[in-house]
Amino acid sequence: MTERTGLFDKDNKFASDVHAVPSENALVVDLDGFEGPLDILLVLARDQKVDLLKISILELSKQYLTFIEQAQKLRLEIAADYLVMAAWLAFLKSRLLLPQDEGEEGPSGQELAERLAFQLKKLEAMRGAAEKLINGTITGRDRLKRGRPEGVTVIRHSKYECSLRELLTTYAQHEERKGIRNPLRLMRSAVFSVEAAIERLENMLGKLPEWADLRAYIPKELTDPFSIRSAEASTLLASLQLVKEGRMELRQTESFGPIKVRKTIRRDEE
Amino acid sequence: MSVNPEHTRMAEALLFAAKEPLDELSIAARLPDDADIPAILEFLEKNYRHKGMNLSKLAGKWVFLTAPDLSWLLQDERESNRKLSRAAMETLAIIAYHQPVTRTEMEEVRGVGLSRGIMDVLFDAGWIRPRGRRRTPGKPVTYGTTEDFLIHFGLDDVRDLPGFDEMKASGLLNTEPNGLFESFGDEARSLDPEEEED
Amino acid sequence: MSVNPEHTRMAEALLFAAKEPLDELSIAARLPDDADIPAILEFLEKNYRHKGMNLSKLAGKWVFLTAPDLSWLLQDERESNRKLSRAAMETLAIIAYHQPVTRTEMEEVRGVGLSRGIMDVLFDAGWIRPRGRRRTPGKPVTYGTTEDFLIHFGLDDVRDLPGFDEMKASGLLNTEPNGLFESFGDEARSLDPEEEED
Repeated sequence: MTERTGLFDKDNKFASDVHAVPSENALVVDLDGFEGPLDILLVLARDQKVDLLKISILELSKQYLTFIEQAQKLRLEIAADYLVMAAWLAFLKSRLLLPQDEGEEGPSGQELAERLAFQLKKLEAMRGAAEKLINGTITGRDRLKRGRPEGVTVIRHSKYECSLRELLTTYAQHEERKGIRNPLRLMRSAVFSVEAAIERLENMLGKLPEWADLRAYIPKELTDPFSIRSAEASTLLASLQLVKEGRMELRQTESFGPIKVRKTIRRDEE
Repeated sequence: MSVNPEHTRMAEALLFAAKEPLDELSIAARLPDDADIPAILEFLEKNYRHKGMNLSKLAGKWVFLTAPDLSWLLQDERESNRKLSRAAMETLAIIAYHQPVTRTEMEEVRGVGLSRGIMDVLFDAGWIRPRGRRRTPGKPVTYGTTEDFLIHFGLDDVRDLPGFDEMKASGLLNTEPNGLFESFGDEARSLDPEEEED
Repeated sequence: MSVNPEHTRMAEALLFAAKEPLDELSIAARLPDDADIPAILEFLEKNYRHKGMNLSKLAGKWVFLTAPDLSWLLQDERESNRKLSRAAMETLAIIAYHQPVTRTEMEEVRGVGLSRGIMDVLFDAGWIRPRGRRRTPGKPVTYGTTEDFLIHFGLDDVRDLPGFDEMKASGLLNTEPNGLFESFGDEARSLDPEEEED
């Protein structure tokens, strides 16, 4: 039961509708298809074929507990919340079966059973609603807009486009990138130091034997203009240092043209 | 019915040319000041009711759409479908019917924690939006549906959701905690969606 | 003229939804075999001759077009919507979350200088406004968001902007925790918006 079909195909049945309902003899227990204990309860409850508000919660509890037992026999991995539900239902069962103690606190077993039934009813209502929405009259599927509108746009209240989601994510990503509570750290990482640039050039130099644009040595992951500027400056300084040390050659054929670098080729290596 | 025929032609042309549904204000802004917009729209709606395309009101805005009974004819023109998982569709329904609704409330209806991808998919589709904050401790953000949601699902208003009034009347849309697992002591707390890591 | 009204509706819907002009053959291919295509098209052409849109024949193919005498109606709507640049979006978000906020503070938060153009764009969009002056040396101007901003983004109150943790919890952000960041929600709000109204 893992098949997921496109929900926008008409008359598509939801996954839950084809669950193998574990009756007495059905030993096929597959927890993967279920979305939590409430989902299983709803599938089991539908088996009683009455209004959910009139189902026997006692019967339902028994069925659920049997279901979990079977799953355990088959040594299926059972998530904790399924077991918690089992424990809770066992507790509810005992409350329903035993006469209520005088002075016992909290709602009675009957009340809890009603609440559970109502909860299931709520889930069922939403499930049905989702199905009705999908099988309703969908714009673009059942009712089409004009195929080639003249290209005239709606009168908008704003000339600029920006959705709330874009605004929120931009800010959050920016904040996260930066780390608002740690401005010193920000400055350290934003400025690409000459030392770091030398180290980077040294590591990469051997790998590029031919003339290569100095810009190729700038870390690719930098995105904000400030960091890129800083990296450009540091890398240039670092290259000058390496040239001075005789480890690198540098050339620029015209003013403001690209700066090319390569590893110094030693005579004895040639 | 006597609407100015020239005004009617203008509204017709506007609605026909627009890429998105138009609200009455936008139509009024283009038409002469004395144009009786509601009457024109009513006239056009009636006029096109039995044609190949109808004038429909979605999310409070007007748009010409092909008649639903002819959809079989137009399969080639359909827009490509967005495929939603059952969980996403169910979450969308919960948001639509319960809005404004908090994340915790959505989780209580489904009885499982919301995986992060779900809300993301719905946001990406442009169907949900943050609506504000609940005035309860922690001031959680509430969510609701967008205009695009209504347009896509062919609704004029949230109240037009299938079965909305009945569900509302029978209390199925209440978002108060069900208090179901409270009496069960500590163990039940692991059901608390808030405890799930994000 | 007696054309089958059901066939007429079909042709109408086809022509309306088509992404390209249609020739008679392609219309005939979709309609029932007994449909009298030329008669239907003649009927439709006449029917729409005085409406807001006309059925026209171009290069042997049929297409609905806005009536030429009404094209002026659509002219000045052709303004294309410009996408807000990332820098502008970021600046707008900072103003929204930190208002009232001075230029220097915005630059501090962004870690880069603000180019002139950015604020101009935001003013032009009608989303920001000067709010007053900070009571610090130099009395710098502070900025905040406008009512148009709230309307555009569908918010009731700037305080409804969700905090970072909340966005994360609802799956709005696909970011890995970096441990650096706690919550800007509180911080942003510690700059009390009422601090100094103009």
